[in-house]
Amino acid sequence: MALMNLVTAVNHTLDHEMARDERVVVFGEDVGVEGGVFRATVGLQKKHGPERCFDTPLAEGAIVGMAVGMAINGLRPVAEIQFSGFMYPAYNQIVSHVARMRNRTRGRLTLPLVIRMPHGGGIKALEHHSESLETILGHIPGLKIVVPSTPYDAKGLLLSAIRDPDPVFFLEPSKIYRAFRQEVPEEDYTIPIGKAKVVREGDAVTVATWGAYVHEVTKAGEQLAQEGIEIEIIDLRTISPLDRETIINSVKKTGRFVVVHEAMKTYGPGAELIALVNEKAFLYLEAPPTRLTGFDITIPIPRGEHHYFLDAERIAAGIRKVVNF
Amino acid sequence: MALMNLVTAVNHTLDHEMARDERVVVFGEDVGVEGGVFRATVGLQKKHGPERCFDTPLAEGAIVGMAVGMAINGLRPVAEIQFSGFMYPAYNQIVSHVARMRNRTRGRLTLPLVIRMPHGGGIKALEHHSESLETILGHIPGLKIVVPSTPYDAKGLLLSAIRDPDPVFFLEPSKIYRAFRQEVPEEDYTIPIGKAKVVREGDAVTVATWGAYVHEVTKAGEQLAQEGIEIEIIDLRTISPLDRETIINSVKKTGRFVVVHEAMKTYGPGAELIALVNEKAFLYLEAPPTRLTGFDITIPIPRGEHHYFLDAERIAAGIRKVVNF
Amino acid sequence: MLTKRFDPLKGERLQIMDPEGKIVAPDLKPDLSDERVLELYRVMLLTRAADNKALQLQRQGRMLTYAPNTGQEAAQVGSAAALQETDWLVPAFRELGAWLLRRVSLDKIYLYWYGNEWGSHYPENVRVLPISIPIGSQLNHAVGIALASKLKGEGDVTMTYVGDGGTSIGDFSEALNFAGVFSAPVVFVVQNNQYAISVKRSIQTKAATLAQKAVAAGIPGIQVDGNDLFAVYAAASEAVGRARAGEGPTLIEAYTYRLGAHTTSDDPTKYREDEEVAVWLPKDPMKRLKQYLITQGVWSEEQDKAQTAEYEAYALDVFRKIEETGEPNVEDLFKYTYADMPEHLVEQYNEYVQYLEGKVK
Amino acid sequence: MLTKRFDPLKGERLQIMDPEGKIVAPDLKPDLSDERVLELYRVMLLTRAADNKALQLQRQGRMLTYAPNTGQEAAQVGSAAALQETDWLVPAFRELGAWLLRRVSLDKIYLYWYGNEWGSHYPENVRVLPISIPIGSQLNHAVGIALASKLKGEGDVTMTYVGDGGTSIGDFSEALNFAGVFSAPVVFVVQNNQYAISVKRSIQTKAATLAQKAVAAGIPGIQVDGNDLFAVYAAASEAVGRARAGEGPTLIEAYTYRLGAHTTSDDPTKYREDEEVAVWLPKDPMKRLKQYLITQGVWSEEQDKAQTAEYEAYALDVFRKIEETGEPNVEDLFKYTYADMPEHLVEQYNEYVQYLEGKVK
Ligand SMILES: Cc1ncc(C[n+]2csc(CCOP(=O)(O)OP(=O)(O)O)c2C)c(N)n1
Ligand SMILES: Cc1ncc(C[n+]2csc(CCOP(=O)(O)OP(=O)(O)O)c2C)c(N)n1
Ligand SMILES: [Mg+2]
Ligand SMILES: [Mg+2]
Repeated sequence: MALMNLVTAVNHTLDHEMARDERVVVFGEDVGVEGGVFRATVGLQKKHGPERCFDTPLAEGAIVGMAVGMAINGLRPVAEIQFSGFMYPAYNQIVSHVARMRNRTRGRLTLPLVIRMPHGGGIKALEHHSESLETILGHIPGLKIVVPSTPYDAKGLLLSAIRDPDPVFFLEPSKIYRAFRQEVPEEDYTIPIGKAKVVREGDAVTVATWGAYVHEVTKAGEQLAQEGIEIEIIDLRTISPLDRETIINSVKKTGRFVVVHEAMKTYGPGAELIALVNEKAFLYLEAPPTRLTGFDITIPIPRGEHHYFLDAERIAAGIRKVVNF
Repeated sequence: MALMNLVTAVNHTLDHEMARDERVVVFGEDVGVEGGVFRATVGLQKKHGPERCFDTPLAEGAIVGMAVGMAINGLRPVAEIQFSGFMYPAYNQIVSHVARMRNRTRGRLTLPLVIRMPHGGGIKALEHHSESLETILGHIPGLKIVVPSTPYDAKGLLLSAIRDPDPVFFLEPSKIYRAFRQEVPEEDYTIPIGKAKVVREGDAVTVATWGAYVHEVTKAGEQLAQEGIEIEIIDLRTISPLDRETIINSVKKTGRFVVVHEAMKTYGPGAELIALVNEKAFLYLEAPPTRLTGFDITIPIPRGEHHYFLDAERIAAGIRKVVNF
Repeated sequence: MLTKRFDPLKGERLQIMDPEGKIVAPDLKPDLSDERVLELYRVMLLTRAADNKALQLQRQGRMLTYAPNTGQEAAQVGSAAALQETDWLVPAFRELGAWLLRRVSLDKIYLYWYGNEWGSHYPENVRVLPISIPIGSQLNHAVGIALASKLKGEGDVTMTYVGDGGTSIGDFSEALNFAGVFSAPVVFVVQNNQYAISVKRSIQTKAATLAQKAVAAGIPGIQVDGNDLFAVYAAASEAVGRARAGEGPTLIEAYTYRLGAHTTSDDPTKYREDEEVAVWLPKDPMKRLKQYLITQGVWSEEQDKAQTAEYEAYALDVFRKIEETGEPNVEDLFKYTYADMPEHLVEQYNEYVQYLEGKVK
Repeated sequence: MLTKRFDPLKGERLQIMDPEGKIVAPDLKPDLSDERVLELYRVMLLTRAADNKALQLQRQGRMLTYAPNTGQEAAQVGSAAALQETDWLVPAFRELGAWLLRRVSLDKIYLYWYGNEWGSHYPENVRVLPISIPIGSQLNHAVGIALASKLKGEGDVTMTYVGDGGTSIGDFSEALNFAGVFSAPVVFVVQNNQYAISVKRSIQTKAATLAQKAVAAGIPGIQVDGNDLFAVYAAASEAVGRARAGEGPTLIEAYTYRLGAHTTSDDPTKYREDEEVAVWLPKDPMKRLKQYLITQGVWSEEQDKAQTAEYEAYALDVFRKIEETGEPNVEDLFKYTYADMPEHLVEQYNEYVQYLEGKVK
């Protein structure tokens, strides 16, 4: 076991899997020589050679398109997009091919590949460096979308992602890349994609969240507990496909539902969860399922960004309203 | 007045506005000489000259990027994307610039432009020719998304779109391009963006839909009326920003809500409407708000596509369940 | 090296056989036996026959949209013929000759245009990708496949196709550039058929040739007479050889002409003059190769007619069998989204099946 | 024509003034008065001073991420100097010299890097676009602006910038191609500073020069010594003249070097050797122009020191005023999404204001 933060855990996991499976190749902008702008791939080129960890020219569409071809020809590409806001140039490849190759060919060609990228904001970065992409990826059939919230989960989920027979988007909350450290076993272990985790049990309300916000919601939960409100917190871990069972069972128990996310509200990921809860647990609902989310604006550049994010206090305030409905 | 189908109405409207406002320019792949693969721009080059209606090389990103520049420099570009499935190469321009220029520059640079494209399936076309893009556009703040369901609306909404100070996506349901004709006044008239239309009044349930599906839902409504079930049908007309008032008022009246759309279900547009109804009319709900939508699969190529679409019968069956809940 | 001898920037274009079937550059004529040439010609004949039959069936309302290859058979077959069995082929959508040559049988291609996904399920033993509709996007797949071959130390080459229109989209430049940087063993073939639907080549780019686009990526480029099987083959085999030898990618512009419509939904009279087509008709790649084979004494007009008739009958037969397969299986529409169907898809599938069963009752 | 005389395919690069400030090609020296040159040099000095101050402030934790221009001042100022008042400038993000020359004052640029959107709100009377982060995407805006000028029959030219890294993304090729096809009055300036963050120019493309990428679009391209103000200006004014005369676009590769880090978040020692920087330091564009001006007798070391000190004081002053402006206005975060705030945004805004007010109580 070793103490690792989230980005170190990603680095360790890539190293681990490259050593174990020679089909794994890692590439992207600044990924090779420098080891990535967040240093997620540092040391990999030196250790595994420039053929297995390398820099590419600046072109996200080609990076993802190349990954498609590599996966078809027997490799297990793990491509990095430098920031989620630079995924858009690759969106055509993602929607038109990454998501569809299996279905298009009725299973003849499959794409075991991973696209990693930093996710979300809160690091006082420039415009386009703080995007939350759950909806525009989650709406596309054929993709799997994973967001880890801890170093331990990052390793287990990333190993699952690389070994998954289907394309997995691995969204790494950059705000908590170095926020805290945790014991991460050196050994091999996986955490299943498509399973959520109840990170706090309670009966007052079910609160679904993921990524960096798990920690804010947890803080809110501690605050509320002091007021006698015990909330149940679900870390989704996987955005698509959703673990409907865990969510629905919890809502049936608590009768109330709140989803907390950083992404914009309208047509955002929370809407899906609320629709789901309606479909599966309508008769259990004692209060309107509620969204605590980013505003429907472009996320502000640094001086204003704190207004966009929800902290524990604002989350607690929002949850209180639902509990007192 | 003249009888027009939807695509003729689009053509007539472009002609009308080009004659009225010399800042309007129309371009895209095959838009000039040929007049568009659906003939939406036929005759415009001849009438208004090759400087105002012209063909571009094959590159959607550049088409939209060029529209951004033209709008900044005083024109009113109306760009065509040949099929909605070929919008993805332009997605970076759309999200990173079209949606944001006003906010980025605090109102200094604005983008009065229109991106037109055929929308949805049902025309037995090849792969990528049948996409429904409501969510991946609607989730982006700064864009307006319009879907007409009749020739009359197409004219009124398209004129509003071209005159709007903000970028408008004008999604034309290709399935009903030539499905029926309607009287369309030659005169100038606009239909406001952001206002839905109640196309059938009823008290049993509120059914929200848009585009080609308005007609299927209307058929379902007639069927159900014979059974004594009077449904209220709302044609959204605008996907973003939503006319919340019309929807919520109707749900408060009927106590039930169904959304019918062609797009995939999960993280799809219907989820937003259900979340909205929960937030604004929870205490009025007598049955779970329900989605009748496309499956979470890639829309099949022609031999299988009929399985993907909802016809009046399947819609009626779905609505019946909600009414009888 | 042909790419050195024929500089697109000087307007040079490789031609070995002229429109009359006469060998005009004997020193450059590739070393192909008459038998092999005849074999390739037969694939071209089958391509043309399949086109004709498909158009006919489409007019009868039996086939859906179809994109004909007529006029481009030499460009397709001549290039793909330079590949070996284990090499990879990554087509766009108008490469019937290449598919057929690479043992993707006509029923797959017809089934695809007939609107069934199983038409893109090719046998395990062919290294060929299916039709790719989003223009240009397939080129980067080819680069990835090629680079994988290289990283694995395998000697396979990848050949990929795009149209003149497709050279304008960013994917094209990105693919050439990546291939150059990584020295990927890939050959890019541009079928310049002078049109992207209705848009003329001159509107597509101000570049005098498409071959010169190679310069931007620092890789060799050559323009060849795309209606001359020998020219296409010669350039392609040199490029394949270079790729296999570890010398990186090449761009080949096959200068040809789309004699038919863009697809069966298209009406070319809307945007081009009959006179233009009339100029190209005598340059038909079939005509000149047939003439060559007749001159060589290995083929005759009678054999040609008989073979054509046989292929047309075969194509009809293939199509009839496809018509008989009927409706696609509903489960198939759901089953291939992921390796395992997630719970929500199982639910959607089950509900739909129940609905269908309810209707039948 | 310079683009004819200096062929990037032959490895030719235009240089007029050498690193010592000596005029090596007097016949090509642009017709600029010493006063004008001094004016331009002053803008370069201000650029350098603003960089130094920003880096210092950043180390003090007062400035956020900042992308320095050091080493690239001649490329920026020399190109923009070729424009007229009503021409358009469409930068990427590392063009401080060009912004300053075009009357975008330093407080806008500092305010932007300080993290406030008002830093991208330029005065009505300047035709300059703000920082564009998504690499390459701004080039097509420039094409659109230029084409609009042309369609409206106005004589304005648009100049746009991109880095060496930016030449690899599809937008770059698409923009050049569109500009060529429509003969748009636009000048593309590549600031080839040899790095895209950590990625060396040699990994970016196999093309020997970036100027040769013009060939793909059939437009003229030229490589110039980007640290030589005269060379940059000469190529730029020729290109601007051609554009204004209706002769279409040009690509200029300004061959330069990023002497500093990519941004303040970057540590170049992770990927490049000090020796490499040492080779480029003597080629500093400031040094040689200063030498030239001193030789001309219009400038002195003392004046240089005094002017630098004055500009650094000015930069600090500008920054202090920005610091004093404090928090952004909450309403501004909502207000500029659309011309009119839609109902749902009004609601979100009001709820948030209420929440904030509740907190204060
Ligand atoms: C990205 C994209 N945009 C638009 C289309 C619609 N479309 C299909 S074929 C075509 C023209 C292609 O021209 P070219 O590349 O020359 O190939 P050809 O059809 O001549 O074989 C267009 C515009 C598409 N398939 N993909
Ligand atoms: C589409 C896109 N991908 C990635 C990035 C992240 N990024 C910012 S600057 C940069 C390197 C740019 O290099 P270059 O074009 O040479 O400009 P320079 O920084 O040297 O001025 C990268 C990769 C981005 N901004 N946009
Ligand atoms: Mg073509
Ligand atoms: Mg650079």
